[in-house]
Amino acid sequence: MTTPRLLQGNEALVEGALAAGVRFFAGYPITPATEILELMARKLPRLGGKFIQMEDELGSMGAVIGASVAGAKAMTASSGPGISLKQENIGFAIIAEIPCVVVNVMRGGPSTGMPTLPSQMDVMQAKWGAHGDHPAIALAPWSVEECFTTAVRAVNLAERFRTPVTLLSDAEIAHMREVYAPPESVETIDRPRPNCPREEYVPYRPDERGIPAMADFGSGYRWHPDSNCHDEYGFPATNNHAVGDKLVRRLVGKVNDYAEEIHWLSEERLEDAEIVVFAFGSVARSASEAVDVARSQGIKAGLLRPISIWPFPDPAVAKVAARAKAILVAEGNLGQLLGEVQRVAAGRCPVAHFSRVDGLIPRPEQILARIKELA
Amino acid sequence: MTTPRLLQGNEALVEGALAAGVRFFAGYPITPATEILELMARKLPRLGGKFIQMEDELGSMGAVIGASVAGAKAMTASSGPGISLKQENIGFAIIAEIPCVVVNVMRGGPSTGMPTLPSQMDVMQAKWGAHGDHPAIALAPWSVEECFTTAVRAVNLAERFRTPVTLLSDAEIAHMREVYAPPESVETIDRPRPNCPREEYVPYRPDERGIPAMADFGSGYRWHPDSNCHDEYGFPATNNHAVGDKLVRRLVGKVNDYAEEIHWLSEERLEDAEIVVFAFGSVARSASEAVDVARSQGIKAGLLRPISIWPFPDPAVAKVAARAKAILVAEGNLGQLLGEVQRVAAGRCPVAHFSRVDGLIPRPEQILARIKELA
Amino acid sequence: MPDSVVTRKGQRLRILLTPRYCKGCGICVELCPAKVFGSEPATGKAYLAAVERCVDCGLCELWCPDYAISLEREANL
Amino acid sequence: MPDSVVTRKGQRLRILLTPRYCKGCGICVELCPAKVFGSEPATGKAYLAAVERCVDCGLCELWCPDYAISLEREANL
Amino acid sequence: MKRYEARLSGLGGQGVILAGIILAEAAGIHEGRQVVQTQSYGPESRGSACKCDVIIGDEPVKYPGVYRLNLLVALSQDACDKYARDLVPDGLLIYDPLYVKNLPERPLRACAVKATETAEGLGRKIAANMVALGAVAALAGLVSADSLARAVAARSPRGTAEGNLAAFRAGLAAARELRSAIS
Amino acid sequence: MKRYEARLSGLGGQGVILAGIILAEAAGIHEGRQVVQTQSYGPESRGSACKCDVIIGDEPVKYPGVYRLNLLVALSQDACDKYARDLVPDGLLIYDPLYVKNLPERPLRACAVKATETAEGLGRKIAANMVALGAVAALAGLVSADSLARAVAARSPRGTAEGNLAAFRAGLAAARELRSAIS
Amino acid sequence: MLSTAQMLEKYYLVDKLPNIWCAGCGDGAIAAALVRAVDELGIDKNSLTQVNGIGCSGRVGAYQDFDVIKGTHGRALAFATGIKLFKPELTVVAIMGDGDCGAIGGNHFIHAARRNIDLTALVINNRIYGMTGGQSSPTTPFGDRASTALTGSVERPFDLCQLAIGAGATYVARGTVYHIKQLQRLLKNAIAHKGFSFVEVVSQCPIYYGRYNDEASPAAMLRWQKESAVSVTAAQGLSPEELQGKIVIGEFVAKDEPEFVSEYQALIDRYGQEAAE
Amino acid sequence: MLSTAQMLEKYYLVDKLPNIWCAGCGDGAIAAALVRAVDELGIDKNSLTQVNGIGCSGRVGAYQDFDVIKGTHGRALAFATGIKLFKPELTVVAIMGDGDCGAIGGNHFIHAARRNIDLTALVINNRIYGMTGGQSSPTTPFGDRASTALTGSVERPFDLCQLAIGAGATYVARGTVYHIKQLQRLLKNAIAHKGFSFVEVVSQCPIYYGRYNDEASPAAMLRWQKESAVSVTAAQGLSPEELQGKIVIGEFVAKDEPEFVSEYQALIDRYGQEAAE
Ligand SMILES: Cc1ncc(C[n+]2csc(CCOP(=O)(O)OP(=O)(O)O)c2C)c(N)n1
Ligand SMILES: Cc1ncc(C[n+]2csc(CCOP(=O)(O)OP(=O)(O)O)c2C)c(N)n1
Ligand code: SF4
Ligand code: SF4
Ligand code: SF4
Ligand code: SF4
Ligand code: SF4
Ligand code: SF4
Ligand SMILES: [Mg+2]
Ligand SMILES: [Mg+2]
Repeated sequence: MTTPRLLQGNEALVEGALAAGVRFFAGYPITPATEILELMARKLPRLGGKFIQMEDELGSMGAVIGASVAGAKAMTASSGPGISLKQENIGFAIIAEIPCVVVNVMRGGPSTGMPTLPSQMDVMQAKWGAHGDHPAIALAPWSVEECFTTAVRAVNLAERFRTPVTLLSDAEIAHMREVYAPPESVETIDRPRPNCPREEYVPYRPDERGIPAMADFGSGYRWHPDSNCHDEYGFPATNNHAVGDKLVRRLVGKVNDYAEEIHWLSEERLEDAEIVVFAFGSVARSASEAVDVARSQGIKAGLLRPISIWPFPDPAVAKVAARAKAILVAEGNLGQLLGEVQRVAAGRCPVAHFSRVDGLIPRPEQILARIKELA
Repeated sequence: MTTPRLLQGNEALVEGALAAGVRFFAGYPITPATEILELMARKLPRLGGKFIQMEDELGSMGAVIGASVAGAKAMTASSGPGISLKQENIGFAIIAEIPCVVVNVMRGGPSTGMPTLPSQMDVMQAKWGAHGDHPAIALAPWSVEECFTTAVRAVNLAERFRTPVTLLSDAEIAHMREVYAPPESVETIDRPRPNCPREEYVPYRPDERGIPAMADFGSGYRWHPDSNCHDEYGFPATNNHAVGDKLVRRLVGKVNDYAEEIHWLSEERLEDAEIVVFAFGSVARSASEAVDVARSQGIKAGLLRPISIWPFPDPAVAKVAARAKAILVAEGNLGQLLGEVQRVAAGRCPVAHFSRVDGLIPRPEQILARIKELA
Repeated sequence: MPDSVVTRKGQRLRILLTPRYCKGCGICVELCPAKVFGSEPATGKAYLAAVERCVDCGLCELWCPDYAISLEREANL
Repeated sequence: MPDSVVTRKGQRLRILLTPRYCKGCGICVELCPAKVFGSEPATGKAYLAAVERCVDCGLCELWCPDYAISLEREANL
Repeated sequence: MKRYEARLSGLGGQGVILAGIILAEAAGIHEGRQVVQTQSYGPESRGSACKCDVIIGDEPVKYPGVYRLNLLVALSQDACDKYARDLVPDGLLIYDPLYVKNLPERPLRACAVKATETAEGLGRKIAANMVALGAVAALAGLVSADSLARAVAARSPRGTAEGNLAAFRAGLAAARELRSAIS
Repeated sequence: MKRYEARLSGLGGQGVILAGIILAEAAGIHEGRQVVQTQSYGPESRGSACKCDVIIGDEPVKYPGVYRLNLLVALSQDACDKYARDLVPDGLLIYDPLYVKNLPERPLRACAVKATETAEGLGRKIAANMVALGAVAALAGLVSADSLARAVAARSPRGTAEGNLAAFRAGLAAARELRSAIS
Repeated sequence: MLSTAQMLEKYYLVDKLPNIWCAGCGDGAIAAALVRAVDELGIDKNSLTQVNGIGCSGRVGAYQDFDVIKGTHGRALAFATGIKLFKPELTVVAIMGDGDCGAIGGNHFIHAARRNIDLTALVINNRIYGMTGGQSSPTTPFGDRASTALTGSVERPFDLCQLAIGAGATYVARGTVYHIKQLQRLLKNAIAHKGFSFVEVVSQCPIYYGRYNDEASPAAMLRWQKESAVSVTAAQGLSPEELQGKIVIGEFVAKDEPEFVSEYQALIDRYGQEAAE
Repeated sequence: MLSTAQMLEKYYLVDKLPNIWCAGCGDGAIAAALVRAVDELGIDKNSLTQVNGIGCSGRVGAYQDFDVIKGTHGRALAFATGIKLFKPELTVVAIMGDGDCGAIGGNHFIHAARRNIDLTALVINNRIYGMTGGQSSPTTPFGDRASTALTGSVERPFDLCQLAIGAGATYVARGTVYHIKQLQRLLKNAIAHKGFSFVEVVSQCPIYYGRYNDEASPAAMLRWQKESAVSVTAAQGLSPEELQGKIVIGEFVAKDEPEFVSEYQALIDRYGQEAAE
């Protein structure tokens, strides 16, 4: 443990990323993610790492992919408009299986919307933003401490699964300061690298968990990553149905089949909860407080807070749906994860919704009022 | 009725768009949407319309928005990679309420994947691709004729709702030829335009259905469309919570509250169907044939085929779920609309899935086999 | 304090200051070739210190980023 | 048909054609300054028509887009 | 006739796509039948094997793919090797013996039509596809020669209609002879 | 003390954010309490009204927003007008009388602290925020003057610690007098 | 020329004032120079369309009584292209920042120049990202500081005018806020020019560029503009070393070439005639 | 110089041959010229990294035994920037089409040039979109035909070398497939140059460009390259009218300027030293 410091969310996120081994950052300024860029600019050269402010977000994502292929743990950060621009290259990182971390510090509204205010409006985009079938991993911190820990985890998951991982922060968490003492060091995971003789390297032949070993460019292991559907050697096979089928299924399966490795939830007072609030990120802070107050008023409320959003925590939600009187999904959007909870609940219990989309996180009493209605 | 012609899907789509009044097209080549670009290049100048091949897809979407603001019914067309690139500007068109049509001729795989082969892998992206809460309208033809009719409808819906509308074709439908005689003329809808005195024009004051009147740039009605959350005058109000809230809710509500105006479904043999196949676009052709065969074998099968995909046809699916023995969702992806059907079915009946993602549309017997399993 | 001056061309030139717009950037104060403007110590806002010195270069009006300066000319003096 | 020639520099130059690679584009046939290549009527593929005319300009090998032509030089003739 | 599946195949440049379109138009427009035409697309169509499928029915053709091929026109060995296996047992194979030297081993009705040679004889090598179409008219019993001829005339680019029709008729005549020979 | 909500407000440039951070560090680091600090962000922070909230508690502070403001420091009229209404009935308002001329009508404990004047007196007009912090230490009973002084020293940019501490102490002294006067 | 009072009355949304720019920011004066140029050209308010980018510079139109579309960051010229092509009778002016046009919008910039589409592109070059708080921009001079380059930028900057020339722009000029009367003239010429016109204005951002580079006073920044300026003609006689750190101002290019929208119109007319015949 | 047989053996994935390009396409010869240049420079195979764009030209690396990343359309130089910055010891060559680099990739192109990052950008300019079937590209000459410009392009084309110069590239050259030996030299110089190097090769797409513009024979297209070429030095004496329709070949620029990756490394070293002190 280091000594406790008052850190901003974006600051803790950068420290977590650096602790996890990020040594390359490419980005483009945008509120409320800019501090991540500025801190990376300041800190990376001191660690021998590389920082570049690219000409735009498309280029940032491209540079991150390039650096990752050259062996870097690489990251970029942006907010809605920039994240939309990155989608095409995120899709490339997915098909070519290039590990990297994409931070989305969410703000309000479609388009440039409400640039300085928090929202949770990009949570579905984090899964479906890129075209084509693909896997998605996303984490969402609710505190300064979790900005650090989810950043570490995001880097590790990217390396473990060889796929881009999204870190969904928001303007509230990003600019909030709390006291936190980051650990001296953290457990890190490195991408699987080949250790076979060079001639035997088959760059897209998966191991038993569906992940192929990844060589650094320049290491002598020959490798041809490609944006097309490709065979195990990485060469395009755009008209080979069997190859395309196998690849797409493996890409999705390598994550979804190991979802329980990714699932990370916080459960508060769920043991006997009748009304379960489902909330994440900054909104969950209000939800947690509402649950506390409800309990103090004799209402059996509880909180299910996913820290990993994608893959969606189907088992945890199903468990809750089986025994709760009602689930209340509280979100900073007009009902994005609501649909997911409804899908999993599958009619086993009613699913209610609470939205706030005006650039403020809900007041606990707003959620409390809904809990009371359902109790 | 004109005389029947053998038309390609992309050709019929262009004719439908032109019949509906499209007079501006900006695009960038990409398989399998390129014929739309090429035909527009050839046909628009003959009609006094404007065509431009832009430098990229971001620019294409930008030019379409510009032309629409100047009064044009405007369209662009692309496929997965290009559609991903358009997302940011699509978000702009949503918040500034600029009508336009975005054609996505779907192909296989994430990234460039399988460029010449069909898929239905972008159906969730059509709803969630852009960041921020927003409405979505999407249509999907299953035949050459419907390429024409959905194109007309897409233009009309864009004008009716003042929002971008996605037309989800695919490589199969796009390049298929069938005999079709386009009508001599079609019913068209024009965006609401102001007819008040110029001084009284309030550009973002909605009418009773939630849609503000839209003036053409240069018409003397003054108008400041903006990418930020804005007040009724169009001026940014990025820190005004009430204004932001009202805007985001109106944008989503203006479509979702009128979903039944948009819903467009084809129902085959649903009256007494026990096994209902839910399928759209090219896959529905196989599904329909499978249903026919199933019926001929005494299985009570039926087909629910959404032609409008977004807003999702909740009422129709709910109706089916209430009385079917099972719903089989057949898609050219790994389960995108499956989640939607499960959400709506809400446990009222089992929901099964059939996927084909190798760049071929399913063979009817593949779907038939699944129907039999469920029967 | 007079707020107008007669220019070399024989026009009467009135310098109109709108304090509500002025942000006290100091551009007119420092760059007016004739030192016509002063700066209020408390707020930093510009005031007319010596209009009579004005040589009608016209620049303060064009430079002021806040539209706080307007030069009004009476043609027929 | 011989497939080699002695160059001005006194090297033996062998022209190696790989018909499997040749797509019959006609570049060597039309642009060889010495008209060394012919074109098979049925397939359009190149063949060595008159190697002895070769003046060792080296261009056919560099131009052939399909790596169907290799010029092999025996240094110590 | 519920569903008839025809495939025209060869190398890019031999005009099999155009031939397929003409066949589809003959059936769909000139005979008012239901028809769906699809084709292989992309890099394949430049240089390598290339195919065009025409499905004809009396009821709407839903599934646009090939189940059981009734007719294969093969203008290259490659195409013949690749697609002949899709033919139903009583399917018809029309091939150009200039390019197709090895027939598939399985039994089927195979007719050699010297499409390229015949076209060359008429001074338009490029019209081999039209000769093949003539053969289809004569041998497949699928669409009438008359409809096909009208479709050829309608689709031919300006100035080529005469030549194409001549090639078509030559194919028709040659194949009719053949038919009488084999029947 | 379960939850204490403090807001420091003024115009961009008056250093209220830094003051808030120091307050948060005093409570959170030097006294080991639970603390969340948030601030208004964006164009607002250049020139117009600007605020920094510090919520202090003995248990983890979850909701980071303001429910019932216990303390408002207002260094501008604008800020006072905007935020005083959020104060609880027994809340404390500390204001700089140089800028705040009109107090809210509703009853509350209001203390005028000549932050700017005092700072100017010390030759560092920019340290008005530190004077205000001194007053907070004296009047709010929230964190000890000692913790605050340590936080001021630790956060001050190189070379400014001395001046800031002097301003802080001046504010502390002035406010203590005030406190004895009003108590 | 319009007095400020006349200008505000005729062209400004006075109820939106005072503007939000920081004290001493160059944006306000440049906005006024543009309006005065438009007024002198006698262009009808209703036929002038502005496209704004995102950035502090993207707020120009927010105070002015024209049709103004403020698009996404970097895409102003793409929006403008659609407007102009569909409605050629409009005079279209795009106003962008150095980041908006030179960084994220670079591709649309060079292509609008290449096409020689009849637009005016005005770039307010404050050599920094103002709106987002002082990051380096593609025009931040090598070695100058910004929030993402605290010890000095390690990237070479663009010379935006040279870039415009390389891309084929047919009118290219540079001005400064200090040389405000010349700027007005350049803008007038640019708007009047048929084809793609590019005007770069060297401007001041005292708040960020100034703060990071120890020259925070707006007046000092204007003086620097004055002292660094050399005219295009004078610059021709100077060596690259002598030009180091200088701002070359004036017109670099003004030439006639086929203009895109007219060429396209000619295509339409050709078809129209064919149809008529 | 390597014979083709030697080249194939040493640098090619022979089992992938024959290549997929159409008969007479320029891509194959250019790919070989690059390999021969690399061989002559004595660069280790493992330390050369290729980044390919999307297009027919983006298939070059698919046959070659280097590390090759084929990225998304237009982003090759962004990928390359990340590779080079993170691993400066690699020699990085990006190969792009005229559409890939000049249209969708334009922004990365001008910024890589601006930064003067030590990469080589090779653009195969066939003046058309080959891969997607013959649409006009930003280098399609005014009036030439393409599938989206059947009656002739109404847009002015880029001169990509002039664009590179305007953006600040420190090595700029143009070659043709016809002048294949010179091309090899230019590529050698470009790769050896420290900084951003740009080489444009005028190439032939007989299938689309040729077909649409009535010059379908590859040999005829090469002859046209020969006849249209003038050297950079000869071009200096010609008027714009005389240069109309000409291809100027040779080296336009070759100069030393601060290189981005080295400057960044210097920054790291500075911090390292500080820490050590
Ligand atoms: C896609 C996208 N990326 C980033 C931003 C954030 N952003 C807003 S303005 C701006 C840059 C402003 O710099 P400049 O264009 O130079 O304008 P200035 O503020 O200096 O006038 C940025 C990066 C955005 N709105 N959209
Ligand atoms: C984002 C995106 N847009 C469009 C395409 C389709 N596409 C593939 S290659 C290409 C252009 C090829 O032209 P060029 O770069 O000149 O290369 P060439 O084929 O001529 O060598 C296009 C538009 C794509 N793959 N991705
Ligand atoms: S230039 Fe304008 S804003 Fe600046 S001090 Fe003078 S009057 Fe005030
Ligand atoms: S017109 Fe010139 S001289 Fe007169 S006040 Fe303005 S700046 Fe000074
Ligand atoms: S150049 Fe090569 S491919 Fe072309 S004809 Fe000659 S050998 Fe064949
Ligand atoms: S080396 Fe020259 S002369 Fe000899 S065959 Fe080749 S092209 Fe002809
Ligand atoms: S931040 Fe800079 S550019 Fe933006 S308004 Fe302030 S001074 Fe102007
Ligand atoms: S289409 Fe053109 S560029 Fe592509 S391989 Fe064929 S000839 Fe070459
Ligand atoms: Mg700027
Ligand atoms: Mg090309």
